[in-house]
Amino acid sequence: MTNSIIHILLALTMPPLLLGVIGKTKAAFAGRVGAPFLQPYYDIIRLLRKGSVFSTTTSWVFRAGPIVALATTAVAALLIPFGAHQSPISFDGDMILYAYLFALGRFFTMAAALDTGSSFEGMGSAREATFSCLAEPTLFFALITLSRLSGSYSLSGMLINISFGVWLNTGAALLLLVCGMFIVLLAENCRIPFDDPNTHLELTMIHEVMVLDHSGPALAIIQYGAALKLFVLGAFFVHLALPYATGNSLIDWGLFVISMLELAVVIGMVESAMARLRLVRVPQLLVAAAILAAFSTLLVIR
Amino acid sequence: MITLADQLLVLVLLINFISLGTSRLIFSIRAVAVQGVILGILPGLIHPFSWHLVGITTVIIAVKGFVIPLLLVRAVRSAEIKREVEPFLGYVPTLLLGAVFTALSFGFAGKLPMLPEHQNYMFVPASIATLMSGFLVLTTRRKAISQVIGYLILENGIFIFGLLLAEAMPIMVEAGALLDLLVGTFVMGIVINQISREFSSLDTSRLTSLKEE
Amino acid sequence: MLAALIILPLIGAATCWLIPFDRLRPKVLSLFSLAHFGITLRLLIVTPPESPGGWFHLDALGKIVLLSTSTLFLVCALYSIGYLFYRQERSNRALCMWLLVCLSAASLVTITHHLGLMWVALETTTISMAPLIYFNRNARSIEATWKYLLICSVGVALALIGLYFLAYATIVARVEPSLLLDDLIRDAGKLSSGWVHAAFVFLLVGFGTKMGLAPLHTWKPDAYGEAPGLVGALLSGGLVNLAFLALLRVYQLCLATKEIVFFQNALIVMGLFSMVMAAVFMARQADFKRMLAYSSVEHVGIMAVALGLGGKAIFGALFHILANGLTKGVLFLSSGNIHRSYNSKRTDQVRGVLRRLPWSGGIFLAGFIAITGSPPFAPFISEFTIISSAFMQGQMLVGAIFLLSLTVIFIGMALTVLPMVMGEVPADSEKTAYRDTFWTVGPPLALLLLMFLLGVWIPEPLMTLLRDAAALLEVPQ
Amino acid sequence: MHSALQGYFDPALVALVAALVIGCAGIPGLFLRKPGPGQILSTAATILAAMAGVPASLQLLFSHTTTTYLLQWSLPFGPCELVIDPLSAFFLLPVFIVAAAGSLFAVGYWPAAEHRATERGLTFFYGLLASSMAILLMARNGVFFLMVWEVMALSAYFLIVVEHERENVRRAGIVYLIATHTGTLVLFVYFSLLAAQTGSFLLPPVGSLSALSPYAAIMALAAFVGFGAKAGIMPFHLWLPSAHANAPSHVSALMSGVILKMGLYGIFRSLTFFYEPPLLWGVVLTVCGIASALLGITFAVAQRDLKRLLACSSIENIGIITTGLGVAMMGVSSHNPTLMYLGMAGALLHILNHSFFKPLLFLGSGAIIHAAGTREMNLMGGLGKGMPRVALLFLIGSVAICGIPPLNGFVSEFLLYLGFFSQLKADSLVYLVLLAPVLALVGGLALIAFTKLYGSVFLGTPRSQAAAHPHEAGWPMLLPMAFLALLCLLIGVAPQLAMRLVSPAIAAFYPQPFVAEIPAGYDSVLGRLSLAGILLLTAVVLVTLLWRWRLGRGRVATAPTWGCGYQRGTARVQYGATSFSEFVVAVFNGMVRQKIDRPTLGGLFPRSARCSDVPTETLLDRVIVPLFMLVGAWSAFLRRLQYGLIHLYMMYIFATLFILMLWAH
Repeated sequence: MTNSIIHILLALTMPPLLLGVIGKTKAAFAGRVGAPFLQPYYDIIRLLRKGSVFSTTTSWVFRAGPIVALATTAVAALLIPFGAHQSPISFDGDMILYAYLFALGRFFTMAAALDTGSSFEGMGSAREATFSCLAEPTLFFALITLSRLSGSYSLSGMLINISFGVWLNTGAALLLLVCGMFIVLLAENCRIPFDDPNTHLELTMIHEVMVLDHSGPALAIIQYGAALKLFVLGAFFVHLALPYATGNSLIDWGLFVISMLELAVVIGMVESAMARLRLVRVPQLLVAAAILAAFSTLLVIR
Repeated sequence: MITLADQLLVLVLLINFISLGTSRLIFSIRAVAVQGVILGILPGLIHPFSWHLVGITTVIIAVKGFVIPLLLVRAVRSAEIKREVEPFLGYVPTLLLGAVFTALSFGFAGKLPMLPEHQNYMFVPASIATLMSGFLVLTTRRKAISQVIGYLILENGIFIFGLLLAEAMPIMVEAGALLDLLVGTFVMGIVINQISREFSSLDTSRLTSLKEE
Repeated sequence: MLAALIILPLIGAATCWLIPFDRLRPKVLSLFSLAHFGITLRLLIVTPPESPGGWFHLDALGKIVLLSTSTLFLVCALYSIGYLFYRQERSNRALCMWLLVCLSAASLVTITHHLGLMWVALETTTISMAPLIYFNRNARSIEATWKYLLICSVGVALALIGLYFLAYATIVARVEPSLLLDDLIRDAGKLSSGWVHAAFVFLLVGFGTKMGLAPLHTWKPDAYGEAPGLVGALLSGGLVNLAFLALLRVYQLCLATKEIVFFQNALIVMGLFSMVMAAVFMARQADFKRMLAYSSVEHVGIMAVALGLGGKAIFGALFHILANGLTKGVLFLSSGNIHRSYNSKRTDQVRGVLRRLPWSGGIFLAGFIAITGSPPFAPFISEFTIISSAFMQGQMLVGAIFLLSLTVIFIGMALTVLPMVMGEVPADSEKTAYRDTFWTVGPPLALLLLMFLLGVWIPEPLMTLLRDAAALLEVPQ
Repeated sequence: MHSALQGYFDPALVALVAALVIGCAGIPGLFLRKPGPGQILSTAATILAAMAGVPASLQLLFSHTTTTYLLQWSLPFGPCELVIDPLSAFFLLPVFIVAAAGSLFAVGYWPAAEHRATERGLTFFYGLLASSMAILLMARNGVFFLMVWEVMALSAYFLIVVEHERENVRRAGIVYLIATHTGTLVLFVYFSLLAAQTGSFLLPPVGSLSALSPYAAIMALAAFVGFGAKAGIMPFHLWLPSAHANAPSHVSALMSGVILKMGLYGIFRSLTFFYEPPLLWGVVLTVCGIASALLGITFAVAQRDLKRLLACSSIENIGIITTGLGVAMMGVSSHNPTLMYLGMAGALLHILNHSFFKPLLFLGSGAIIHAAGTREMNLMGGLGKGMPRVALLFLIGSVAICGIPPLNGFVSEFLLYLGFFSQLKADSLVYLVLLAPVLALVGGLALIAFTKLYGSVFLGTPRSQAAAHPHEAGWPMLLPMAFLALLCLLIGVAPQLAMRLVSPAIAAFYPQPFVAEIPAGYDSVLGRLSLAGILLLTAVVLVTLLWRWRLGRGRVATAPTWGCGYQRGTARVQYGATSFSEFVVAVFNGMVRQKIDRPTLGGLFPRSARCSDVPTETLLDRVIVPLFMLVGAWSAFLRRLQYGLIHLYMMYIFATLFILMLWAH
């Protein structure tokens, strides 16, 4: 019970911090001081206070976009286990629900973008659609591998199962998987090298360009939602890459928070080390990720 | 008697070859007429005398020997055609084929069982040979007239075979023969006249508008 | 009673010859056909006794063919009332007279058991149809008539010599020489196989020519294409069945002589060949009457295959006599209307029939669906029986070729018929006086309904009739 | 309520009568002089019959009863039984529901007053089609089955070509007719062989035939080809897109929603006959199924014609169902109840789902075409403002068909995924799990296809004058759509109920008692699923409340969409349907072909030019039609035989005589 409460509290409070850490890391690499860690919180609160501007061409679909996106991510957050702790909701096959929840959010985000009738936002949603569709199989290969390794059909079962022991036995498969999933993590959260969250040239944007017309509270919701998505997918990834676990519940919570922050730092490093890919290269990278994951699957089920 | 009948049959075969070989229509019509007369005489030679027989003989001689030829000759005259120009198959090959078929028919007849009293006649081979020659004429000639001639020869072949049955089932034979004559002469005659009126020629190679492109 | 079947039409022919008014003759024609039909029904109910000497005997096979022929004649006669109204430019004396002569001869074919007499009657039907094919009096029709006459006469002549062989076989076998079917069947065992074989071959070719089995079918497209619609109907629905009846008689004989296997194989081969030929020629056919002619070739092929298969397929073949004959009537009569209305048989000129002639077009379409063996029409029952028995007997190859050609034929017909009936009427198409009237649409419609009825419900008497007929053609174990 | 019904009358009889009533519903209209009443009458009759038929079939389903009637007929094909067992009853549900919905829709969509010429025939054949499908499900005599089957196919044909003045309608009709008739001929073979095996045309009882007999393989193949051609499984799907696109919308709804299922019913029914089916059968079904799913949805993504897109997605859904069936058959042949249950449940449930959301979408497309006057998505846009209700219902349909929670499409795909994963622990058939990523890819593509559809039709601003002033559909069109949408939501939120429907039908396949206890395990899972669905809805509500609350605080202004600095943005520069999918089509190039023409711009001031991408039907245009041409050319050579020369004809006779003579002696 307490675990569930902690789980929900973390999901509610921690996500923007990751953004802050990433920003700080990038700043450090650029030799700047950078914005404070809590900057994302300030932004969200400020946006919540602001008024809204709605395009005359939009309908209710536009307004529903951010809301559904956040709602779906939130439910997904309840399905994924944080650290060595069971997730609040867990049942056989919840991983499929997990995967499809994001699809729902994506549907509404893209619909909202198309609702504005702006060519840029349409362009962005077209790209988003293609990339996420290509990222889909990778996630499933990962799920297959994990489920095979753990013999469990629920996210909690298959993720908590990963430990250094498993790494020793099937290191190759897990390594391939980590590479694949990291690519997907970056792609799904629109980080460099796929997309640049704070670029200012609409032509090059993917996710950001879809939310150009949102303002005020809606924009806040979107930013928080994005952060939460990063957090949720990150939690998934952390299980694979940094499977620390001691028996003690509190210590494990601590370890989880730390490893999430580590992840944020790593992302920041990647972002400052790499440049954006050309758009045409993106699908190739995603397919490569899928292939890596597929190999790992074949390694474990043969 | 027997020998005479056989000699007549040989004559019939010869006439087949003549009609296969000649190009002049009038001539081949006459030949077929002669063939008809011979066929008229033949029953008298193999069957005992009876008035019935006389009746058949006269009718056949009259029709096959005179009526049909006259009709055909009239048609030829009206259409002003003298001779069969370029047939589908040359005369020499036709003659050779005729010879081959005649030989075949003799072979075929040899395999079939016969009544002892018919054993030493050559009715069967002759009839089949004539039939074949009729077919040959039908397949190789262009003019409608010569096709009628071919049909008549074919009929003659059948008639020769019918002679074997003449005593067993006379009515059958006569009915058959007469009906054929009906077709051979009147209907075809009429149609031929229509053709020559419609196309002002009796060249059936003109009758080829109905076909699959 | 039997005599009436023969004589009545002849009287009718005489009256048609004497009547001077064109308007009146079709009605006389219909009257006599109606009477003939009545007598037929009466004969079907109370079977007349076999005539002394066994020359005339109306058995189950004869009954089926008589029924289909008489029905078709009646419908065509009624149709002629409406049709000839649009053909007043020329006298219909010959037409009506020869139709009735043909009817009389046809009845004779169905009731006689004397092969010689049957042959005479068949020859008569052949001749009597010639002037009807020439009804249109133009170059094309004279050509068609000439081909029809020459080829069919040759065929019938071959049949005659076949009969002579048969007769001579009886003489050689020292049995009482006769061409009575029953005697032949009785003495069949003693006949020498050489003559019998020769006889069967000649009879098959002879009657096959009249029936139009490929490759002896060459006269069909020309004759059907040039003849008026109702003549085409009679040729493909009536005369074909008569020739088939003749083949059935030969088949009976074969059963008795134990030479059946050769005959069956020959039938199957020629039948399949006919279907394949029909398939080839039906593809991209530009003349819808010729297309119907090839469809007729296809269906005689089907009947031949069924006869060759034996067993259950026999039932299919016999039912197909009715189904095919009457459905052909539907198609030819409605196509005759279409031809009148567009004054063209070319499918590139005939378009949008459903728009111009809703009734004739609809009937034609339905007839197409029926003839290609789609339920709920009668041909489906016969065709399915034949196909299923082919597969049940393990004749996979036969069944496969059968189905393949059926498919190709369906595609060919569909690509010809559907563009005809659908769409808009081309603006430049000829305007003619023809309109759908009760007398031109009623008869084919009635036939269509009959086909539908037989497709869903076969009355018990007909069923028993078919069963008895099939029993006559059972292969003895 | 069902128990109450039971006392009074026999549900099977009710279903039968309902089917017949629907069949006769269109007849009075043929004879009425005034156009209106006939349609109203038939609609009323159809709806009433459906209202009687649905509970009846539900009761048959729940009570696991099998009722047999003997039809008195005089055709020489043995006795003709009409049997309703749970499997038939299950398939009866969509027939009744969709038929009723469609006929009500027709009142608004194809009003008799405006379509005097065609309405009568349309109504008549519509009823005939619906009832023939219902009867088909009861027919247990092979020949009777074939007859009803062909009646169904032909009435569908007449419904397709109702607007036969249009060239492409005629073409679609011909292609459809040829395809279906060929399929029927193959079925001739199937039923003949079946009769040869059992000795009668009555369909054999469950599990009575050995699958190892030499004929079994041929039979299975024939059944697969014959029924698959009707269901539109991949190699035989050629006729499907154009036929569904060119029919009137409520007809497309019936065709896509139910007729395809009849083909599947044939396959299901045929598979029940055999015991010990070889693993190969399941493999073939699975491979064809997943291929249909992937290729079908790829075609759908590329389409620019609204209804063609929907039709292609039908191929996809049929593929998903077939995959489930194949998985289930693998389960049967490997004696793995769980696999069998999951596959079968997924397949059957998806049949039910697809026959709810696909008709919903097709009816919606009808409303759209009514409003916009075109099927070209590139010319639409912004319809959502003119017709908000249709937009909402269509949105539900789109989300459902993408298999997204919390709607019904997700439930069936969820079961299939469970099936794929269920073999991970076992070591046999473990490679089955590789289907999961493919299905995920299919899901992703479906998302693209329907975002494209929904976005380019309802959202943004109108791209053409035609779409500029849409009008909301009338209640006869909205009501059926709303009803179907409600069903989608119901199954999505309460999947356990749906399983109650599916389980009895499964029992028809695998009569072992286990069917009783296996579902118990998955009921809890589905319970959690519905819980999650409810949670999701609550989350949406909460976030909305938060947003409204904050919205209330700040001031709200409206302005035109920000043009990113481009001041002259017009409706034409929006991302259209084609441009939306252009990227992904480029990625999947090769699987789907397009006829692309790109203008070459030359000079400093290039003249105005057009560029277009038109998806082509590769198989039909590049393979089948040329094949026909080839055969035609080849036959043209044979046609020389009929060359009008009578001498040749004589020679044929002569030759025949000669050959036969040689053969005889």
